Amino acid sequence: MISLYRPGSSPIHRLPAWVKLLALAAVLLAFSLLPKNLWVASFSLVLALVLFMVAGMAPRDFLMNTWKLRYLIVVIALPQIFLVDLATGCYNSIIILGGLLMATLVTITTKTSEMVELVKRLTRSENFALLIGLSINSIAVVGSIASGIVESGKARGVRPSAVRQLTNLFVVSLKQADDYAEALAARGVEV
Amino acid sequence: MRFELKLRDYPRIAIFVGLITALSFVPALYLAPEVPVTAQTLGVMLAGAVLGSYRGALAVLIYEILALVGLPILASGKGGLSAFTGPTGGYLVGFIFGAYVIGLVIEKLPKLNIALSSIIGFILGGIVTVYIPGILWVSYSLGLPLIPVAQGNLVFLIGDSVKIILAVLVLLGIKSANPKLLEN
Amino acid sequence: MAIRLEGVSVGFDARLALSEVSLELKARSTAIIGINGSGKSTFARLLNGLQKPTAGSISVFGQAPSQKTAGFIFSNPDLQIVMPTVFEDVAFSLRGQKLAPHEVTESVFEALAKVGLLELETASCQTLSSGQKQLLAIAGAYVRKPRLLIADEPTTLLDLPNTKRITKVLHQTEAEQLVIVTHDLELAATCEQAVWFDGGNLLQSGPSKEVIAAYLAKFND
Amino acid sequence: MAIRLEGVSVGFDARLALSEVSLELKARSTAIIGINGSGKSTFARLLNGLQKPTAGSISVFGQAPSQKTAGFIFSNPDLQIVMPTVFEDVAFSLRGQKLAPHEVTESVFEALAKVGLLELETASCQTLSSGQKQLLAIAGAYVRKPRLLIADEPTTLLDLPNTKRITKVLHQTEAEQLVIVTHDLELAATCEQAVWFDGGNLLQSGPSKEVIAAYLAKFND
Ligand SMILES: Nc1ncnc2c1ncn2[C@@H]1O[C@H](COP(=O)(O)OP(=O)(O)OP(=O)(O)O)[C@@H](O)[C@H]1O
Ligand SMILES: Nc1ncnc2c1ncn2[C@@H]1O[C@H](COP(=O)(O)OP(=O)(O)OP(=O)(O)O)[C@@H](O)[C@H]1O
Ligand SMILES: O=C(O)CCCC[C@@H]1SC[C@@H]2NC(=O)N[C@@H]21
Ligand SMILES: [Mg+2]
Ligand SMILES: [Mg+2]
Repeated sequence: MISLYRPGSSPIHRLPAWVKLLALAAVLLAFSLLPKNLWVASFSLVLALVLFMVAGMAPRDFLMNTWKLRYLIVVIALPQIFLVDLATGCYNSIIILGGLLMATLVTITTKTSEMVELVKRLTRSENFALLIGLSINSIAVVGSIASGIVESGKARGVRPSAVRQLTNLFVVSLKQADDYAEALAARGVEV
Repeated sequence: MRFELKLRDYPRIAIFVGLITALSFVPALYLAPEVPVTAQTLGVMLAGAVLGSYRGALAVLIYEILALVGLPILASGKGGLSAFTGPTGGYLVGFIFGAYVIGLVIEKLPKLNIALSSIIGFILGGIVTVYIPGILWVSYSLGLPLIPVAQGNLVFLIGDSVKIILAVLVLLGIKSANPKLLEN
Repeated sequence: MAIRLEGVSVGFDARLALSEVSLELKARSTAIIGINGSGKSTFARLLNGLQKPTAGSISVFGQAPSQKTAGFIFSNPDLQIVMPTVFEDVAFSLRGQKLAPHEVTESVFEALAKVGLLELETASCQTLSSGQKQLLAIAGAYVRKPRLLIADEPTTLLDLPNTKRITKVLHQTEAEQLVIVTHDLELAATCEQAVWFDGGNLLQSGPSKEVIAAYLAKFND
Repeated sequence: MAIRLEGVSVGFDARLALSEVSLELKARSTAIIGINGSGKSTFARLLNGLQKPTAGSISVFGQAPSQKTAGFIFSNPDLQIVMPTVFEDVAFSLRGQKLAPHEVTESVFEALAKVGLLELETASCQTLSSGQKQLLAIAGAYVRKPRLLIADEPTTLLDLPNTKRITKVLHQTEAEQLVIVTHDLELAATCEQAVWFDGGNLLQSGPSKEVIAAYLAKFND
């Protein structure tokens, strides 16, 4: 499974995941306490840009991630400009953009496996770790069942209805889940 | 009710994480920008209906944890922290409770025909329980007034009604193929 | 006529699953062999248009590959069965052909007779054994009278008698050509010709005995 | 010692999957053969306690069957992997044994070395080939030092070189006894003894050459 992680060795990459998450929460909280004006909003955007650079991302990456959020900005800004006022509309859209970019940065600088590790450590449960492991594996298993069903449908020359294929996907997947349970039992897993 | 998990529940919950993911990859349709019509909710509904209340909710929770930590498995391949702080975060939270409510309704109406009890469950859990936090969060996070947001959200009723019908058909299909698969 | 590939490549992302394969298949039956990941399934999927080539050209009986001329059988029959009963499932393959009901019935009965499932006509598909499910999948492909029949590891899940039965049925169908992808070298040996793929390259093709012998020789230490 | 069954029956609903099987397995390696649905997997599952007998008694090395004494390998390697990386997956088998971290590491390395996956220790399980996944499943069973190792059609999804490798690794483990359920008669022939089930009945047991010859004779027409 590919992940959103972008490899790198910057200081931000090297920070432990929990530090990054705490820092993000602190920054977002701080902004909500600061006065709501355009200076503060713009500062959040500048901060996001600086953090992207520190993480070794090119300005292009920053712009690309911003571009991905373009509709969001339009949706936020337009109604507010009409319903409330121009300044509030701009403040809200910029501050949200800054926050989302910083959250994105945490995601793309932290290995998925490290995040999973953090979640496991927080829950301190072996069974939870098992559930996570099985789930990640199941994404691939269901994916191959689904593509098999789609292929078989096409290969027959007559496409079965969506409901039939969907039902088949659930039936075959749930049967595999029971085989999976058997394999776990055989391995001596007790929960 | 005791929240106990048997060994068999583990892979069943896990396989639903896979199923919800697979359905999220069905190309999403953007009627309104940012909040897509997605087949993902079909997976959420069936998680509640097939696995039952707390197991269904757990499947959705794990799916979202995996998305949160960076797997691109949400609607149209999104994932990561920003998907949750973004405008659809409320729906995502609603999914967890929605699956729970669906399972609960079906469990509380054991005498009713499964088609009927699941329809009631899907409406209460798959629509009401998902829309409430969804609408509140869209309104709050985007700083928009509640009423127009709620009205705008009505467009999803069409898609979600179709998904309810699909979910009932799939549920009946699983039952007729192998009723053991619905036993928990 | 027959099946003809010229300089066919298939790429996934950066890597080539098949690279510049040129080949003509004329024998009535051809086995495709090779290790896991060597490109066998990709080749088979090309022949009925499930997979489009990245480069090169393919013709099957002088035409572009299509699901009309070629029937396809997979190793897991569970993925192929779509209707509740045996009869309905085979009849499903004829949908959209605008046949009168009695024509459908006749064709379905003929296909079921061919694979030996006639008595099970009204049975629920879920109650069939794995061998019977695979026979049903063959009937579902066969009923459309494909000129080419392709089977991708059709016997992996089956026991000896079922394997023999499926092998016999595949060879007895009236398709003009038969292509079988398999790891089972005994099944491969039932075909006249064999083609050996390795890392996406055509390594050897010719009489099945020779190709199989070479394949075995490579992995015997 | 060894494995001993006395009058063992297993019933599902109305039908018997095994009926009154009495048998002693003493050889280092035993193959279980028979057609689809003949009771092979049911027999294998009895040996590590996954399946309880409806009647009769079983002992494995003088004890009741248990997952502690017996490791089990299935045919689909995808369904036997539970953790994200190779090391973690093997280590997972040791959970609940209250071992010190260095003991876990040592055992895991030893098991990985046995199946030849040591270099892949940190690899993500999803990136393994199907043959490597099956080797990983063996390591996951082997790391618990089972006295009995059971494999239910371990090579059906694999190609020739992978089949050879798995066969070799299975025979090389230090388990005292090895039981392999298989349709692949070449794999069966690598075992000293063979047992043939038919419709839930023990039809024949003895040196694998003889049993396989009789099995082949029955289905050759
Ligand atoms: N849809 C796909 N996307 C990316 N890579 C693919 C895809 N399908 C096949 N491949 C790759 O192409 C190569 C050939 O695959 P193919 O399935 O044709 O092999 P095969 O010979 O049928 O193997 P097996 O014996 O395991 O079935 C492999 O390396 C495989 O990983
Ligand atoms: N959990 C179950 N519930 C009901 N019937 C079962 C169950 N497991 C097995 N059976 C039945 O018991 C019989 C023996 O099954 P078993 O799986 O042991 O056969 P097998 O020899 O392993 O077959 P195959 O070669 O297809 O794997 C079959 O008729 C099967 O349908
Ligand atoms: O980002 C996501 O993955 C969540 C998308 C949420 C879409 C909501 S769910 C309720 C409503 N019905 C739909 O089809 N889409 C919206
Ligand atoms: Mg293949
Ligand atoms: Mg079996």
